[in-house]
Amino acid sequence: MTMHTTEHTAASHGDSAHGGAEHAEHGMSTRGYINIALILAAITALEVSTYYVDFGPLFLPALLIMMVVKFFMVVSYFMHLKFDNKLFSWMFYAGLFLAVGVYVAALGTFHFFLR
Amino acid sequence: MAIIERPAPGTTLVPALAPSAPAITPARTFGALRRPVATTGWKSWLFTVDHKKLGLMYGATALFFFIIGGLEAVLIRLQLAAPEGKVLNADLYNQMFTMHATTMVFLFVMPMAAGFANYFLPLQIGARDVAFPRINAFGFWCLLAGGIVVNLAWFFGGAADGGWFMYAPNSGPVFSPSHGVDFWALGLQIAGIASLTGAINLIVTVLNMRAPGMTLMKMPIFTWMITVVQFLLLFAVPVITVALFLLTFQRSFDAKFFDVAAGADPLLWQHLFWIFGHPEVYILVLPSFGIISEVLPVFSRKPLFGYPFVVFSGAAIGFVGWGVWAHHMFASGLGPVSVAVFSLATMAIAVPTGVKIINWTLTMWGGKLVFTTAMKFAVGLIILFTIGGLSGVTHSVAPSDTQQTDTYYIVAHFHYVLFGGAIFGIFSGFYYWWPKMFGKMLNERLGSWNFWLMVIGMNLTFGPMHILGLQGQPRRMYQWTEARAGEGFFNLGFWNLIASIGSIILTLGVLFFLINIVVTARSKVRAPLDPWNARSLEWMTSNPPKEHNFDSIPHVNHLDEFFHRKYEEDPTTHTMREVATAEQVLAELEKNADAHIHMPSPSYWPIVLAAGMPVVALGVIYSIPVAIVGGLIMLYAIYGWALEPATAPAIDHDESSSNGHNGHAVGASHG
Amino acid sequence: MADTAVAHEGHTSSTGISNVKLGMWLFLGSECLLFGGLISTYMLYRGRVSNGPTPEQVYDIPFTSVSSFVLLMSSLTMVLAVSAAAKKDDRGTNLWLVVTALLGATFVGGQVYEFTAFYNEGLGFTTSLFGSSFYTLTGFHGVHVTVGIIMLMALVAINKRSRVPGSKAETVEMIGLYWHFVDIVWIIIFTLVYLIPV
Amino acid sequence: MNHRRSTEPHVTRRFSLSRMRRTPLSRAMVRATTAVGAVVGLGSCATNAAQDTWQPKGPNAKMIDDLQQPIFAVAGIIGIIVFAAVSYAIWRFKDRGQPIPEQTHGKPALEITLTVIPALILAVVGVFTFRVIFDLAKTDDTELVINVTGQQWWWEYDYPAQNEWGITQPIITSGQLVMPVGTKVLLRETSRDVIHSYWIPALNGKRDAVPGRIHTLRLEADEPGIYAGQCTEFCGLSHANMRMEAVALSKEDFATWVANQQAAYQSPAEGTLAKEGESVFLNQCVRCHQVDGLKRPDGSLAIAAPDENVWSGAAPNLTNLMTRNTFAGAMFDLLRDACRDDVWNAESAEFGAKYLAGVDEACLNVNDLRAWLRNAPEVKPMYANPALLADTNGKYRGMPNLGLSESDIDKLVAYLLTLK
Ligand code: HEA
Ligand code: HEA
Ligand code: HEC
Ligand code: CUA
Ligand SMILES: [Cu+2]
Repeated sequence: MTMHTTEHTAASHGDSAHGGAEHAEHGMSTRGYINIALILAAITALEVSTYYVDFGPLFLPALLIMMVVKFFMVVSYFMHLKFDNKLFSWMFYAGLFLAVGVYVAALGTFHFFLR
Repeated sequence: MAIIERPAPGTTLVPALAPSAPAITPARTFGALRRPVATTGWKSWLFTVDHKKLGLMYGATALFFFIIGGLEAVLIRLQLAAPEGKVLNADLYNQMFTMHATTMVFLFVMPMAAGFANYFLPLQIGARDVAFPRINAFGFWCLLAGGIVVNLAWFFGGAADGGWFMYAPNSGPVFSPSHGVDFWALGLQIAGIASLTGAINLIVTVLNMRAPGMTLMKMPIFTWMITVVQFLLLFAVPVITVALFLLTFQRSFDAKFFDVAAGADPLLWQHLFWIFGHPEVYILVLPSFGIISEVLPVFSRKPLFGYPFVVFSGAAIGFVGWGVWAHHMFASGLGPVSVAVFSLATMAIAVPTGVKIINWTLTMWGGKLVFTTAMKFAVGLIILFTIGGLSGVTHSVAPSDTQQTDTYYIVAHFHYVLFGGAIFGIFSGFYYWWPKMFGKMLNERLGSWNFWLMVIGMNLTFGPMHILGLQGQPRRMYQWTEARAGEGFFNLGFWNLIASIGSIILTLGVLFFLINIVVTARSKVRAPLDPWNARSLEWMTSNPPKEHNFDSIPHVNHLDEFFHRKYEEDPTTHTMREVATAEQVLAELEKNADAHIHMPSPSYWPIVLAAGMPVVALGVIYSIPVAIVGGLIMLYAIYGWALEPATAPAIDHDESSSNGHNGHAVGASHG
Repeated sequence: MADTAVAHEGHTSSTGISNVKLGMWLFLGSECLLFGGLISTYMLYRGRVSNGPTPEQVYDIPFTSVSSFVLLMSSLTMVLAVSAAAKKDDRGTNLWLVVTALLGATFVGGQVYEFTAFYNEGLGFTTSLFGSSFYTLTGFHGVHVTVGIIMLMALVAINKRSRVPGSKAETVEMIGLYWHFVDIVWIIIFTLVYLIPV
Repeated sequence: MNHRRSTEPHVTRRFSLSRMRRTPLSRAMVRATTAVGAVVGLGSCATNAAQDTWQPKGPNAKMIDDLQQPIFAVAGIIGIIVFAAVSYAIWRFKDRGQPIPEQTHGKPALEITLTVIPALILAVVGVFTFRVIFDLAKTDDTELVINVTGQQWWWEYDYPAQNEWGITQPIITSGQLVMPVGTKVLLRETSRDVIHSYWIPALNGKRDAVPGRIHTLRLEADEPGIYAGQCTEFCGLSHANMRMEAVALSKEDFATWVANQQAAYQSPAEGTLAKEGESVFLNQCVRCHQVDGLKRPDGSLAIAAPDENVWSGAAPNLTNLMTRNTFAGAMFDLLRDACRDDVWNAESAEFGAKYLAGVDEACLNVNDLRAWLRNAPEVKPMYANPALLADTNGKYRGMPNLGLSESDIDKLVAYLLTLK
């Protein structure tokens, strides 16, 4: 996060503290980013492995969970949503959940379709 | 990057850049053009980024399209006045109702609301402009370009003819062989950009640029409703964008999306359209709800009853509105489970809407009601919208809707909510805010004619449609036949004729409004500063407002701040007593005027960027190389835009350095 | 703006956050519904192959895995660029931006290769519903990546000439948000489109 | 006052163009008049339009009606309350120089009460709605299945073989749906081109006929008669002219009808005008229109190939054209007005016989039929202009102008009259 905004937020808003003590304000250390990237890479490897290894009934839920985890890791850490003003989260997640809601419902109606 | 704009309006000197890079603004903007600086003359309109000018431009464009859409409606009614009508042939008729609806919905009500929002939202929250003034200008030009593209089809072999919801596969290349649907899809796509950018712009403006002290729950209700609408737009526009892309890809590039032979499911289009379409109807009506929620308190001399309830019900309507789209598909064959769910969800939406009706009525209750034209339209809205809303509830009962859907009973419903809701609100806004926008009051006598003709005309036009529909007359029929008209009091012939006569009266009503505009423009009488004894911030400035809106940004302590500066409550009798005139309040503001007010500078790029879009659209329809040319125009504009600071340096202004801050790049102040 | 907040009360942003960033997040929220619609279209149609090859017949999972990985890693380099910009480290910023753009270009290159290969195997845009919806979804995504690359390169170019209007760090951050968003969309596409069989 | 008058004979003769069945004053109307108020209530008085939605003639429509009438009433009452409250406020609180009132901001208790009441009303409505939705969706006790296919701009009916109804080979017809009374008929709807919607208001609500999908709709008529309907999903140029009727016959009459539809083809006698018409038909019409059993001069069966000529793939089967009494998407009558009124307004007891009599020369509405044969696209808008066939690979959407001579038309009319 930029210096300006940090000062500014602190000055006029005063709620930038939710970053957690281990992170310097809004950001993370380079090391931290690399760690995240490594985790992401590992999950991706695991995802791809489902293509080769049979996970049985766990296959679909496992894939979806991994997808969601990766998604939120990038959003939370790389996009700083976890450390940033809550308002950003509201705006973004409103769109995200709305999208999931309406589209899952719409796709659902294709299955409720009874002859 | 393109979206960097001046962060806050009227920001004064901000030495934001590192000293190492002082002169980031070339005296010439990128490319060949020196940036425009005119504040009067036609250039000042073409290149303006002033939210008030843009608001007026939105309004004028919308009014123009209202007349077009209205004339289309009148042709429809002439055709249907008698059985086997011969005014239009089947093909033209189908184009007519498609374009009537498209024009009214996308090119009149939406831009009109955008116009009011643009003009008054910054004023109501005590801001000097919107957050991104150039994007604002860009939005307007997109709307205009989109409107032109949609209508261009009339001259290129026929307009769109699939009905405004353009169900697939009837909108496909074989079933609608003219280019009308292509123009329609691409034009709406362009107009959609206006809505999307506008939404982002206004939400940021509302969240970030309120005057000090104006908490969210002190915001004027109009601002609130506009904010809800912008969220609806923000999330609804991309959905129709997807639908329109699929349609265009199918029509222009042979994609299969709605090709049943390839296994496509036509219900996909219906879902996409109505996921957008239902929020859309609230997009159309909520601004008007906002307007009359301003007007009713002013002319009842009483605050809005249950302000928080009205705010939250608006938000609730916005939210629940996302879960009901399939009520337009009760007959589409969704299966009983989906139908039941959507039926119940639809009923739920009547509750928050009812809250509004109740609160408006209670606002009037115990007030001191002054029946100006603005107030008449507001009260008219309460009644007429309720009628429309209640017929909406009868549709929400899915089994009954299977008898009603696609009949005139639906046409009656949505004209009551649209005309009696959206349009009455807009007219209320015209009369209420005209003095603010133009410094002159619309004539109240003509206004009264305008109002009564519209009330009578509207009920005569759309009232009988309830009967027509329940008697089984389907909509979208270019002719109806005597053979099935029945006889006696409720025969279709009589009521169709009444509806057509009504539409002429309605046209007269609208004509009175147009006459009123002309009469007012010619009149020399200036409006007083505070003609209505108003309550909110937009009245705390001159009529019309100065370019920078407020000499000094007011501190807000109350909902209805302006009223509370004028009146105080007598602690013993609880009646209100005037403590200051509007003039005094204003003088106070002027006394504390800000020393340095720097407004964003005009720019060429918004209009250039928007101008590229119709070129792309025509290219997609007729020849790809043309589309590439359009793309290049847009790229050039983006390039120029990205390098142009939001505010010109003083040396670009005629009155050079009058503000005394050379060397400071205000527009780039963002930190 | 930070300065105004103190100097001139009334001119600051009411929430204390920047307009541009708020605008960007709103835009991304809106984009969720755009990609949601395209993904839903694909999900509905992915099994509808009346003609031409099926998904199983064309998808090359190892190849796509590699290009997905490349895109994922570009998020790392992007965040490093943002970090560098925040530290006013111009060289670092430019370096990471260029690396990000290169990774992105690799991904797009991979996509171009993939499209060509599919096409040669008989899957055209108009072959089947699967074809139309596959190319539309991944094509939209590819266009987003390409726009991102152009923005990155343009940023590097104007940064070199110190002509970035506004705050450089914030500009980099904004492009970063966009870039990451495009990446997370791919995270979803990769799973739903490639890994889950029809 | 609450009894039905549907069997009451005609009192007045209507002017010639008006051909609707005289319809009764329904009990629904009575309920509603009292409740909803004059305008809406009166809507079901008098002689109603053919497609009046408040005159159910079968259990499915009645289920809907029983649900909707109270809801109209509730809506009417709420409307009146709002109207009254606003009117009272206008009258009572008009500015008469009273002081500016106290700036009260609302009363949450009142507010919540007035929110909860509508919610409760709707909850009740919701419960009943929910039940009716599922009741209407029932299909497991179906007695007769008919496939219905929409096509620009007419309906085709296909009765699959059902031995219990004497249907041993599929019957294909168009325009008028013939069904037995008191029978749970299940329509299986689809479409060959765009979306249409099947709607016989007296028997049930609408159901869209969507290409690529099969949707079901339950119809059941209480009494013999003709029930008018119309396509209600916008389906292009002639959507307004895509009408249909459901014809309910007593079970015996229905059996007669079925038998007739399956009777062998009878070629007109040699040397008659009709025989000449048959050969014109073989030359001109058979490429689109099937007449079951019709043979070419060489003795081979004439098989129509509408899919090669018509974009949507079919043209009406004309085997028993003269047993129906409307044609071309029920846009035109096959019967002259007088004959038509005789059938359409018949008492339910006599109706079946009259309908089954079909169309004879004396009753044939020869003007409209000739106009149709002379130049179909002129009397019904269709995309059948040969100049505009590039988009459809040379196929027509609708019936083209065949440029027949008047004498050919004479022959054809004579021939068509034999198709009973
Ligand atoms: C301004 C636009 C607008 C608004 C606000 C509404 C509001 C509502 N609409 Fe409407 N609607 C349209 C515009 C609008 N509609 C359009 C354009 C179409 C047709 C599109 C097309 O096909 O072309 C349509 C179609 C439409 C349908 C589909 C009909 C069909 O095609 O078969 C349905 C079905 O449920 C419906 C329902 C409702 C409901 C329940 C409301 C509710 O929000 C109404 C709520 C309001 C009230 C109920 C009145 C006030 C409340 C009280 C006084 C409280 C007490 C009330 C009760 C207890 C009932 N509408
Ligand atoms: C905001 C939306 C809006 C508005 C304001 C209107 C306004 C009107 N509408 Fe419209 N209408 C729709 C939205 C709207 N409508 C929609 C969504 C549909 C569905 C379309 C579809 O099925 O796809 C529809 C459909 C529709 C139909 C059904 C068509 C059909 O199904 O076949 C009819 C029929 O009567 C109709 C009539 C009217 C009339 C008479 C007006 C009147 O209010 C118009 C008032 C008249 C004027 C405004 C004229 C003003 C002009 C002048 C004063 C000219 C004089 C000036 C000069 C010479 C300079 N409308
Ligand atoms: C190219 C195809 C084509 C040819 C050739 C053709 N028709 Fe038709 N006909 C149609 C179609 C399609 C319709 C349905 C039109 C509609 O109702 O919208 C139709 C409808 C009719 C109808 C109304 C049938 C009903 O049940 O509603 C009659 C009668 C008719 N045609 C007679 C003829 C005769 C007689 C000829 C030959 C002289 C002929 N047609 C040649 C395509 C054709
Ligand atoms: Cu078929 Cu309308
Ligand atoms: Cu709706």
